Amino acid sequence: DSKGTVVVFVPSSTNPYIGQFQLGAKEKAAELGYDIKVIENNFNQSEQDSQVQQQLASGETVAGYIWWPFENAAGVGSLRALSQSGAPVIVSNQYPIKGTEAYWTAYAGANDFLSGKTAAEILLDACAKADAKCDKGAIIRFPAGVSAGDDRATGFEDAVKGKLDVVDVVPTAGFLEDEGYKVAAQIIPARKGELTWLYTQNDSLAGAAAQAARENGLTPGKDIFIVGGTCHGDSKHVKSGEIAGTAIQSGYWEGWMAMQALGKFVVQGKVVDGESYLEGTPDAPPSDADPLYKYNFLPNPAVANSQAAYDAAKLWGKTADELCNF
Amino acid sequence: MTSETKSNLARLGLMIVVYLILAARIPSYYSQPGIAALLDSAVLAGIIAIGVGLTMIAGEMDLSVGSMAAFAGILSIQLFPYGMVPALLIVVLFCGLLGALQGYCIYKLNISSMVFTIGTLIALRGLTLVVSNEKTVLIPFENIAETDFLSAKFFVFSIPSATLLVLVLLVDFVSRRTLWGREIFAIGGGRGEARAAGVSIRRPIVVAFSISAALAGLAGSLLSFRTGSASPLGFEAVLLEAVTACLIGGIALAGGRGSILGVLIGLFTIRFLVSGIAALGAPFWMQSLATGALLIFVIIAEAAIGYVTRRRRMARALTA
Amino acid sequence: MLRMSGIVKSYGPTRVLEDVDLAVEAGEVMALMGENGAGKSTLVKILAGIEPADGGTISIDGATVSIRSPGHAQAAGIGYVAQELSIVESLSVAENVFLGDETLGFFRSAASLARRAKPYLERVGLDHIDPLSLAEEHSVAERQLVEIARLLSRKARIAILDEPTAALSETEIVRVKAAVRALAAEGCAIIYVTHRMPEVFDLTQKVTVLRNGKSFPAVETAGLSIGDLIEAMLGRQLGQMFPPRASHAGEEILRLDACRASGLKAPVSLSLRRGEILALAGQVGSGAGAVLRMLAGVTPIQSGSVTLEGSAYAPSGIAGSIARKVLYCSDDRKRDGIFAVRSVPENLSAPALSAVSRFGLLSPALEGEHVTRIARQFGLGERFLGRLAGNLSGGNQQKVALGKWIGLDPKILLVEEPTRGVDVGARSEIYNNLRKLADEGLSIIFASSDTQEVLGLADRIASFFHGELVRICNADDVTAESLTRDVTRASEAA
Amino acid sequence: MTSQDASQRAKFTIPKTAYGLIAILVLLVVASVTTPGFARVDNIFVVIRAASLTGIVAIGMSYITISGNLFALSASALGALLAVLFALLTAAFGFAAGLFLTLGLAVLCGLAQSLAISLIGNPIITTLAFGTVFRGLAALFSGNSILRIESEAALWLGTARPLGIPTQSWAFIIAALLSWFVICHFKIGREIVLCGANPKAAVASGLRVGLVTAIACAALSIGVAIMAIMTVSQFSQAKADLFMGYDFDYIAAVLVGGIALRGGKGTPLQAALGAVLIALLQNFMLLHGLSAGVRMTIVGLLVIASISLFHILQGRGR
Ligand SMILES: Nc1ncnc2c1ncn2[C@@H]1O[C@H](COP(=O)(O)OP(=O)(O)OP(=O)(O)O)[C@@H](O)[C@H]1O
Ligand SMILES: Nc1ncnc2c1ncn2[C@@H]1O[C@H](COP(=O)(O)OP(=O)(O)OP(=O)(O)O)[C@@H](O)[C@H]1O
Ligand SMILES: [Mg+2]
Ligand SMILES: [Mg+2]
Repeated sequence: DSKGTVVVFVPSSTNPYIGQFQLGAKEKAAELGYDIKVIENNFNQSEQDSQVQQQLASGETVAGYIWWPFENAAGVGSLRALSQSGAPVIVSNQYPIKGTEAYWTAYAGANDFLSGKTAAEILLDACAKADAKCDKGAIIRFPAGVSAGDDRATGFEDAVKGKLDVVDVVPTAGFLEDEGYKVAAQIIPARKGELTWLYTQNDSLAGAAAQAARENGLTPGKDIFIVGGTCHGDSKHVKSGEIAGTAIQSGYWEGWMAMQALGKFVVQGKVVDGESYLEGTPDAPPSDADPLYKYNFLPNPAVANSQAAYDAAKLWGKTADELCNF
Repeated sequence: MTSETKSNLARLGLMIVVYLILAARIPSYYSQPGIAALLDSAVLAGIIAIGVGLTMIAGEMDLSVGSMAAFAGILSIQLFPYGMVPALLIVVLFCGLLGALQGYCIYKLNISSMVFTIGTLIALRGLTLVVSNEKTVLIPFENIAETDFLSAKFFVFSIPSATLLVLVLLVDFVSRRTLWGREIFAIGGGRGEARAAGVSIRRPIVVAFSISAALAGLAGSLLSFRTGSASPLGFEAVLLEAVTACLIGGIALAGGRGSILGVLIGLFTIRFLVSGIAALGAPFWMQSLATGALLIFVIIAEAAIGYVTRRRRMARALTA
Repeated sequence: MLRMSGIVKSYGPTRVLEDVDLAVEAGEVMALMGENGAGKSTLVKILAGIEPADGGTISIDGATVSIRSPGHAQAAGIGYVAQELSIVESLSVAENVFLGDETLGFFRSAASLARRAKPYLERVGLDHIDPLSLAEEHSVAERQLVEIARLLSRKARIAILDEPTAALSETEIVRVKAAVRALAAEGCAIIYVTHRMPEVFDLTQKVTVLRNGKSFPAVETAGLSIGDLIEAMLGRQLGQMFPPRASHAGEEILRLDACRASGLKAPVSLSLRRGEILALAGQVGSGAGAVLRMLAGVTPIQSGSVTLEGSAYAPSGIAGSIARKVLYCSDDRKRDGIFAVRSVPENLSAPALSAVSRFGLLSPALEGEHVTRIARQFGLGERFLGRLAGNLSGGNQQKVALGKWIGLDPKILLVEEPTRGVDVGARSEIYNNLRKLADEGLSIIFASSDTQEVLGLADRIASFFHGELVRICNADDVTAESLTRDVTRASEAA
Repeated sequence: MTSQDASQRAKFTIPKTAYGLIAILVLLVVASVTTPGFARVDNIFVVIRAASLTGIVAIGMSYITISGNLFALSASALGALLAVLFALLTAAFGFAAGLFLTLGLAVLCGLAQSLAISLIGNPIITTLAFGTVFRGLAALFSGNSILRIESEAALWLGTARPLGIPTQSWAFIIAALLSWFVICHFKIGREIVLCGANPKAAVASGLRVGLVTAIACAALSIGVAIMAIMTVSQFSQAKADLFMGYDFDYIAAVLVGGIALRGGKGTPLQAALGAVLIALLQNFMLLHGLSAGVRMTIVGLLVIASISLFHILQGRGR
């Protein structure tokens, strides 16, 4: 009665976002009647490569693969190998590299360009609403060499071209608050009076930046506008209005939709060329009967920076709290 | 039977036990492609562990191998247009030279290599980021098929895994049967004694570090070619895995003891364990816990056996 | 064949060799003699390329050579057996035989090394051991013989042996002597450093004596008596060096009844009185040091009983003996006697930290007082107090190693080789200090392989040979010759 | 060879702390001349704040190094475990209990490691193994989720600025001075130094070598606990992947501070200065807009240069 096993390759669930991803995938798989096997690596692409080899060598027949590379480009070899097995391959989380289209069935997951763009929109919106003059600002980005950081920065910079002035792009050494704080606490005082906004690529870093701003006598949301653009664990700073706003990026739904995409392919047997931004409806997740596109993006619905807005925000039947504060 | 053979047999036994326990639950452990994949999975840490092991035998430790491999990976992908073999040779040679330089500095300053290579570990990683412009570098997709031969399997071997095995045999041979190798053992076993006996200290240190760096370069290069890309942040975890393989394989941190074949055994013990736990779908922390537990088990067992043999030897000396 | 002339060498501020000459002819065995610390090892280390000389020339067959590393020395045909073992324990015996030998070619297999090593091992009487076994599995004596085998394998034209027999028993010494004779017969020039008189007369043709870093012209062994030789080595200082003995000794404080411990082949019974200095005389491996280690709790008392001030004494570990105020100073101060990288005051207060602190906090006043008291007692000048212990001369280091115990008001002080590697001046100060402490009621047992020291310092002498107590006598009843005979069993050898 | 060098070392006994200070001063002058805004007092506080948490762990690490146990590779993993435990305990029993229980557990983790070090005899291998175990336990206890705490006291601890100086910097400065005082003026401090200088002589002098290792490990664990507690308090949350890959940062600070790896020399103050020096350099480069790669290269070169310099100045040997 099981429709087969889906094998999911992900980095380690010591990162809670990845834990959420697994949860979403598992719940959707159960709903669709698949067994699921999650193979974790410790943020190590070469480890994942050998796990892929190992899995392929097992000769198991699987219903399909969900592949979340740690290092997108470095994992292309694994992706090819998976594709050569004949089973459908759904890529998730990392926007596939141009030219690899033949190696995967469909992409289902977040869009980092979109995330950067959404952040830009939130920021511009906040500046407009506050009637503040936003010009010079800085991007505090993910560590140097992390491709999601490149993509989000590109999406952001494209969207603010001509409207805002990016004076500095500083990478952190990690994705969490402590690293964000370390960088923000140094560049904010050094460029005091100059920076009018900060884009930090996620809310963990944004919260830390807001804290650093306050400690330097700047009121976030008034003297400086800070946006992370993806909710990431702690929504305190969004609710309090310190962060200009956020967008729901849900690990749960990302895993869920990757699994859904696989299910769709098995049932429908075809992929429609082109991109599809799944609709960010509040109440019900998109139907399994919708067509599967080559690119299926997780919606990043923006959430305004107030408790009320936060409470009201929902995506596909789950509240922002459930989705963001994992 | 010498005590070293005995200890290697014991380690081999442990490896087989780990293998059997996991093979009982994972069918791919005894299929031909499965074994091929296991061999492949050991290539990176394996090639690097040979070099790290050699420096440990010399009573030193090269901590910079992960950064060196990442550096080599970036360089070799950037040199890909000149052909894979020339790129590989140039990179390995260059890394070997860097390693020799590092060894020479360590010898000349008479400084602890653990201290020195922490510096190069950081600096080389930074240099890698600079050289790569902080971006992953790729082989153009139209050329990616040119690297397929690296993944092709002949029976259970691929070119990289065959390279690993050949290197193990080669370096094991060099370390066991040549003057240079024996010097490495000699200075690791007793630097002052070896010097008094007329052994040069410079040569073995330079040789060990340049082999270690060249092998790290080779591993980084091969792996990057195989995947068609290299990341400036890559290969960060490989140092600890390589050191763990050496320790489980019986290389003493104090130097002078152990063998490269032992490293291979240690390596596969970890690979069997880690791959197996991952393949069972367990979360990463189980792999982490299991590796830690295995390492603690092995070193405590070693300490206990060492204590008993010392006791016995002393007793024998007294009755004699 | 070999001529060293005007050799000068200093270690930091201390001049170890000044203007030393030495000449050896092919086929000749030259004894190099001198007190501890006279500079013998330093001289031969220079020849072996281990240490650089500060001045002087070395010529071989009339041609001046420059020797800057052990490799150079080997190339010049110089073979060397070090005073401290240069055996790498984790390598096989065969490999140790050929360690540092690059003439065997690049490739070498364990089996072929073993095959090649076999004849050399046989020549030193090690035919019973497996050349493939690890060096660490063998005793110190066997390892020393492996070094001799290495020397034989080198086909050296000049061979240096620095106290090769120090750790050996008579039968083993016989083998070494045979090997040396064979080498000489092959035309090798040999420098033979030793403290053992019988060997000198038995084996060597000439003697060069080093004293205080200066050399004396070589003399023919044949025309020499033991007395002449001792006088040449010691010069005229012997008389002034030692303080007068105490006339009184107090009640018995320590008693050993048929005690055995590792390093002893027969049970030992001894007694010690308050204020007495007892010498345990013996060569390395004689068991003299073993008695001290047993009393210090380093090695367990295997059988028999020890009584300290009327109550049973069986220390468990070194802390146990310290608690009973029985304090031990080993023969290797670099290893466990001093903290080389710490200052002298920190060294002196190390065992007495509790005494110089209040509520867990070090009291500079108490520590200062403690340190100055010891420094005064041991004649350590003010100017040394600011220095790191490792930077002191050997003699001052030894004062630190000994002096640190004085602060604990010891009942018994156990000293192994009280003046090993200590120069003459500091030596006599140490002797005076020990005697002064004894006069104040401290009991001292020291183990020594230095005959003069034993004769000069002790009230009573227990001589040891090969793990057995030979005899206990009053110092007055012992002469240098009788003692030398006891500790070397010269009568048996001769 | 080594004993010969020992005697040549005689002339150089300038306290190592002085070198660290000189380096910091030189860097300060160069930086303030070339960088507008660098020499401002508030930027100095910024640098100290940036150095604080790494510095606290480096101070703890310096106990390990000074006591002759080289260094530990388990600090970052222990940090994650303690952060997770602190969050769980605070959520369950309140802040005060959480704080003290976490410190207590930290000491226990330290003692467990010291016991294993005494048994196995090698701190690096031991802590390598313990590190993997700690990281695994952190993931296990956290259940792969973000653990949030809600505690005013914790928030105060994490974000307050008594007298305008962040609590983290207070903790750092106090830890540095206290540790310096402990090493230089406490009996146990002297024992730590002596055991590091020569463990065999320490045993022969009746010093408590096992206790010293235990205290050194406990000191590191407490430093790690402070870092973990401060971090969790500042952001009111803990995750199992905190502090990933930080271990070499702590060690680098100790080495840049000029503490000899073979032990028996140096004071925790040097480790603190090392951390400040690295933070200063990082800050300087950050303000100059140098890329991450260049910054990392320069820090690596600083480590190499400073250890070589210290090594040559103090004479050689391991
Ligand atoms: N590495 C060194 N550093 C400083 N002083 C040294 C060193 N080696 C030897 N000395 C000193 O040089 C002097 C001569 O030492 P040497 O070892 O040559 O004496 P020796 O004649 O061989 O004595 P022994 O009979 O005890 O072997 C001694 O005072 C010793 O303390
Ligand atoms: N800790 C120990 N445990 C077991 N055996 C030991 C120990 N220390 C020394 N021995 C053995 O005891 C014997 C005598 O020791 P050693 O060579 O130090 O002479 P010694 O008794 O100290 O004489 P001396 O100090 O007068 O030269 C040697 O054969 C040595 O192998
Ligand atoms: Mg000598
Ligand atoms: Mg002795």
